[in-house]
Amino acid sequence: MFSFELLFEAVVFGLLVGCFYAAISLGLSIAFGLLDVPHIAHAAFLVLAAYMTFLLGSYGLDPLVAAVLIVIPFFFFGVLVYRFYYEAFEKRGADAGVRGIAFFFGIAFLVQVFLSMKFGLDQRTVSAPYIGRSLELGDMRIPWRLIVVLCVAIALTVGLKLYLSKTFQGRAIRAVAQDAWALRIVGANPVLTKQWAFGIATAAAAIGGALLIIVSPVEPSLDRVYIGRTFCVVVLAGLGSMSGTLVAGLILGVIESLVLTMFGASWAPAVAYGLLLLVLAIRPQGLFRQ
Amino acid sequence: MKRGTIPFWVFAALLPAAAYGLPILGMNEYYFYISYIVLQYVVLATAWNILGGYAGYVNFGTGAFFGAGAYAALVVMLLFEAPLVVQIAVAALVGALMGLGAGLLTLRLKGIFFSIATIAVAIIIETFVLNWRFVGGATGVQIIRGPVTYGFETHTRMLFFVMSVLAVASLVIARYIETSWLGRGLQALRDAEVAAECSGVPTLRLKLIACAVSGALMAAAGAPLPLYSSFVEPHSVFSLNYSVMALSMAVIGGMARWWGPALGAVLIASSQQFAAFASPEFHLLIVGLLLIFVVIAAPGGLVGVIQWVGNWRVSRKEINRSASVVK
Amino acid sequence: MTNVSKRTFLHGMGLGLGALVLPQRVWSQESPIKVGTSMALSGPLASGGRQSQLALQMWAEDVNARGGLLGRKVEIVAYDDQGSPSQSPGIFSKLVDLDKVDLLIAPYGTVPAAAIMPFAKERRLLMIGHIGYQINSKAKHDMWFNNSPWSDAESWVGGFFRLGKSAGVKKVAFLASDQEFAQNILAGAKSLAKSAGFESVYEQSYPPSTVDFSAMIRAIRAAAPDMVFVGSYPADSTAIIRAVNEIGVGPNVKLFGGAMVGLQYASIMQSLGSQLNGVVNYTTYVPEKTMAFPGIKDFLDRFAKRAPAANVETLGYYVAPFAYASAQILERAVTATKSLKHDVLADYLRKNEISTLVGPIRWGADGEWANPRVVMVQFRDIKDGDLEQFRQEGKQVILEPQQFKTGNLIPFQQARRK
Amino acid sequence: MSALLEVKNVTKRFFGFTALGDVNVTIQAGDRIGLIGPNGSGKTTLINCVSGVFKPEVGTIRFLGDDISSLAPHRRAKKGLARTFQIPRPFSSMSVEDNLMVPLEYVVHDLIDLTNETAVYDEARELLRRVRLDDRKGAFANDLSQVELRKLELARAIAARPQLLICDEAMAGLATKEVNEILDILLDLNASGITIVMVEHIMQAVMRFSKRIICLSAGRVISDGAPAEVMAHPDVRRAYLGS
Repeated sequence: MFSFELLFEAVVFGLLVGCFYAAISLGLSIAFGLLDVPHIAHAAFLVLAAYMTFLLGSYGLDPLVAAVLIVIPFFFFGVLVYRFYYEAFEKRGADAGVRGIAFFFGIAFLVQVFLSMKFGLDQRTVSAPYIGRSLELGDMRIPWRLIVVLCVAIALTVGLKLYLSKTFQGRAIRAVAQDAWALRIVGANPVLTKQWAFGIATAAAAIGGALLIIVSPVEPSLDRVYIGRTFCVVVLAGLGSMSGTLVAGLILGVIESLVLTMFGASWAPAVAYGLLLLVLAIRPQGLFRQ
Repeated sequence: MKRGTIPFWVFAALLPAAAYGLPILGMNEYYFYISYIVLQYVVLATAWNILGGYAGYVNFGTGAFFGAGAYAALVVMLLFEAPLVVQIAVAALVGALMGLGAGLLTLRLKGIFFSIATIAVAIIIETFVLNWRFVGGATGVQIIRGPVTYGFETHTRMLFFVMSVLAVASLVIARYIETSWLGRGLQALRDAEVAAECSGVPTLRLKLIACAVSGALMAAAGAPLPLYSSFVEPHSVFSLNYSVMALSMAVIGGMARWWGPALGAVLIASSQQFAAFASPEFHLLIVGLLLIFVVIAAPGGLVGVIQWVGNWRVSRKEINRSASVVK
Repeated sequence: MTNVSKRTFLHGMGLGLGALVLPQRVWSQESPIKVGTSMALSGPLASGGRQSQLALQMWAEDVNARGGLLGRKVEIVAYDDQGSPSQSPGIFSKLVDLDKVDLLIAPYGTVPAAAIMPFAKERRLLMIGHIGYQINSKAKHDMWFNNSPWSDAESWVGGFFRLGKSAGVKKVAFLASDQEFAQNILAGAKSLAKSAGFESVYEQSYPPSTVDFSAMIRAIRAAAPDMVFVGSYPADSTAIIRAVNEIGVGPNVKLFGGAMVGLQYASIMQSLGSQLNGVVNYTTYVPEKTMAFPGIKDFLDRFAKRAPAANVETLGYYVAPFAYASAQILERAVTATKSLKHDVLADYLRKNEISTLVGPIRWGADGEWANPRVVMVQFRDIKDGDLEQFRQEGKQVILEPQQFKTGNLIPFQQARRK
Repeated sequence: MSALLEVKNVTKRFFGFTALGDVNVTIQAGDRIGLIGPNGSGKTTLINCVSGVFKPEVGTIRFLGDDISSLAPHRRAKKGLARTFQIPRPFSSMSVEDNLMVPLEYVVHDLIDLTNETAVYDEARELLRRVRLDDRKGAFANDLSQVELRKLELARAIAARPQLLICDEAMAGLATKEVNEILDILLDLNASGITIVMVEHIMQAVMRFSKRIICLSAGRVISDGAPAEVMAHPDVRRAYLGS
């Protein structure tokens, strides 16, 4: 039952799921990778965005349209959360450390409780023309929803990469990641820059959340499945690299898919997280960071 | 002798004695069940704090250590019909080795990288247990409890006594670490790791000790679980909930002192038992809000609040000490 | 926890007495009869737990409206166990030792229920099981009466493999979640397939955190089975059905499904809609004419009205009737023996058949149903986005067992083409 | 007698970028040395290699004749090698006094009686007096001003009773008066027998302090000798003035 063809398809599906992993990790790549904020709540934000997409979807909106609509409120939500974090921790100068992690932990906690109170514990899905259908290429069938994810992931990666390298604001964000002091000399306010960047990160999480509910059903506690995966991708990528995030997502997706096809799905998590541990132990700066 | 040493040891001796004596006073069986859970969280939160509070390394793998302890106990129970004391010892050993291993692999990582690594370790361990048919794999194992240990009327009372001993042991250890050279070194490395290292603190060794001790206590807390619930199954045992709870309890209780996590554990775990019938979600909501409030507004947790209230005593003592030094 | 609402109460005592009489005075001076239980009211199992809570509450109201049990008011005492085996022992001790409840219903679900068996056995407590699988097989408690329409794995998925056999299946593929219940069923299913002489061409256990099933479904298609057995949990069930629609499982497949938890839930059935067509899956109750047990229609209608306020699904076919029936079992035994003594009640239940909302029940070995009746239904003519269609007959056609049968198997691929 | 510190052929690279290339430095006991060089010339990297925070790929570091290249920083601290940090890194949750307790407990615990609390605190206060911070002994590190933080760094470093003290820009960002105060402290410390290497950008301070100056540029020692000699060196002038 093992064939070259099957292996090839496993790689293809791995790449598609990998795109999904990358897309949901981009926001974290900014928040944690560039801004050094211990954003444990990122996965919870994804689930929150997935539910908002569901909410708009129940009015008949396509999830992708809904994603575009929630980007703005999520941006401001992110700005707000960062401001709060800044006032409470960074402003006092001291390294937030354990308390910073606990803060975002608490935020994730509250998001989860809020979702289960508001939407109940049943899992939620959306419907769209591209969900439940597939593209047939000869004998091979590729779900349209994964193709949609592929396109969004690439567009988001390219968009963020261009934004960070070509615009003044984007370059300021990258500068603040390296040296807040140097940024001040150039005349930009590091706090406002970080605040803006965190807004962008949260907006990216909003799009990731829409993809989340396009790919699979969501429930309030789903963030626990994705905390590890998103951090895994960001660390593999090397902090703050957008194209690295895409490649890292693909690597994770393909490895999971290959392990699943060759050794059984039970072992897939161990292998993926084993890889993460290995990277952390040997090359903590990530695979794609100079 | 530091202030409070004698009351502490009196308390440490009295708690297990009371745990043994209470049934004779005719206390309702139910309280032993919930007290067991509360004390289990006292151990978990205290253990978490040794690494998280003192050394500043946030461990998200509490459930993995706890679960490994439960499964280690289960294995020696199934293989050798070992008594509970042996089960706990084996579990603690496994937990310590796991802590050492995880520490060696991850402790060179700073801050949140370490936390991510602990998530990874937790998932890998859970995956191994899931695929380990001897302990039932994903289906879990039902245990048939033997006769009750001599000297106890029910399993629950015995387990409650055992857990109270574990709780006291964890508090004694935490208190020792806090007040000894270990505590100051951990505190220094938490504040500024490189500076601590350059001031002569063997940071890696200290962190490994903290990791091993913390892991051993967490695993020991899990060891009596197979007997308590008589059914062990990976998903509930390795639950991330244990990490969530241990962290919340330690942070809310106060990470700076050994009794902070215990205080947090007693408050949160017992209120959880009482909220079980009212609104469990409401309880979670309160815990979440409290967590955020504490990290922002009261970084010392409940301990900090209590110390702030009793501040005048401290300052008076401070004055006395300077006065005596002047003499 | 259940308080009798004023309206029900007035209804119960006859509206004529009017409002001058204070409610408390109607009941005898004796304290109410308390029925204690626990269920997941939070956490992943909470959906079924909350339905159970509502159903028990409705039972208490019904009984009180009829004048109570042995002339005493009944009261439900239910706690949240989060579906966790570390919570349930404490809760049951509280129920027995502190709340002094008179009667007990076991926690909802296998895992939390298994954890209270030693307690129940040591204390000699009568326990009505509520949706659990093989809980008493090791504990052997002789006062355990499970109220779930299955006993062993054979009773659960035997029908599925009988259907396969008569459809001429040779090759079977297995896909199951790496979790407690699914693995138990998978083990049973594999031995059934073996004894039926089927060849296993594919077997995969996947972890609960699996994101996408495309690769697995593709592998199944490559293995070209005649039937696919799936043991899955709600979140995966949706994803699997979706992937099957996208990728396809191959032209030979005659049966797909078996033990997919979640395809009985209203929200999932509604969201999957037409993608369900052709799937054959186990369930406990469907509104087909062969299952029109006395009282069940009325119960479900009333349940549908109460459900929105309780934030649970309105269909309530899968769990709610069994929760109500569990309480009915206690009610029947108490009424017949006029006793609240657990051994007396247990003795009565051992010897008698009890008629309930979910049909007549008699208990056999290990306190499981003597005549298990898991129904295998095939989804047919399902349209998208319509929840109410599931109340109609013919949407979930019963293929097995024979006594409830309302139709014949249409091979999976054929059923989907329609 | 062998040199106090001997850095031999030390090379340190970061991801392909050579931060230190074949550096050789020898320091004699009792000396006062200024280590200068433009930003990014490798000064802090050299300090980190000597104190053990970084491990160089090539080369050896000898201290009092022993090869310490593979020792962890805390082992080097015990041998008598202390340093301060460019950005002060106090133990911020401790009081000023308790900050000093860390090296006292971990480095010199066999020289003092730790069970005698009064004696230990006396020792701490003596250290604070030497850096002129004794009036702030009870304060928390978080509440200190910049200059006080620098003094705390010095006090913590000398608490370990070092033979060699390396100060990484102990005066950066301070006012002239404060610079002079720190300089006086350093001169006092040197007078009490501690060899001091001072990394500094403030040239007057370097000139006033140093008996010898080492200049790094792009990871290499470009000049090493008496202050006037080094400052006159064409390479140094080029590195500094860009001409």
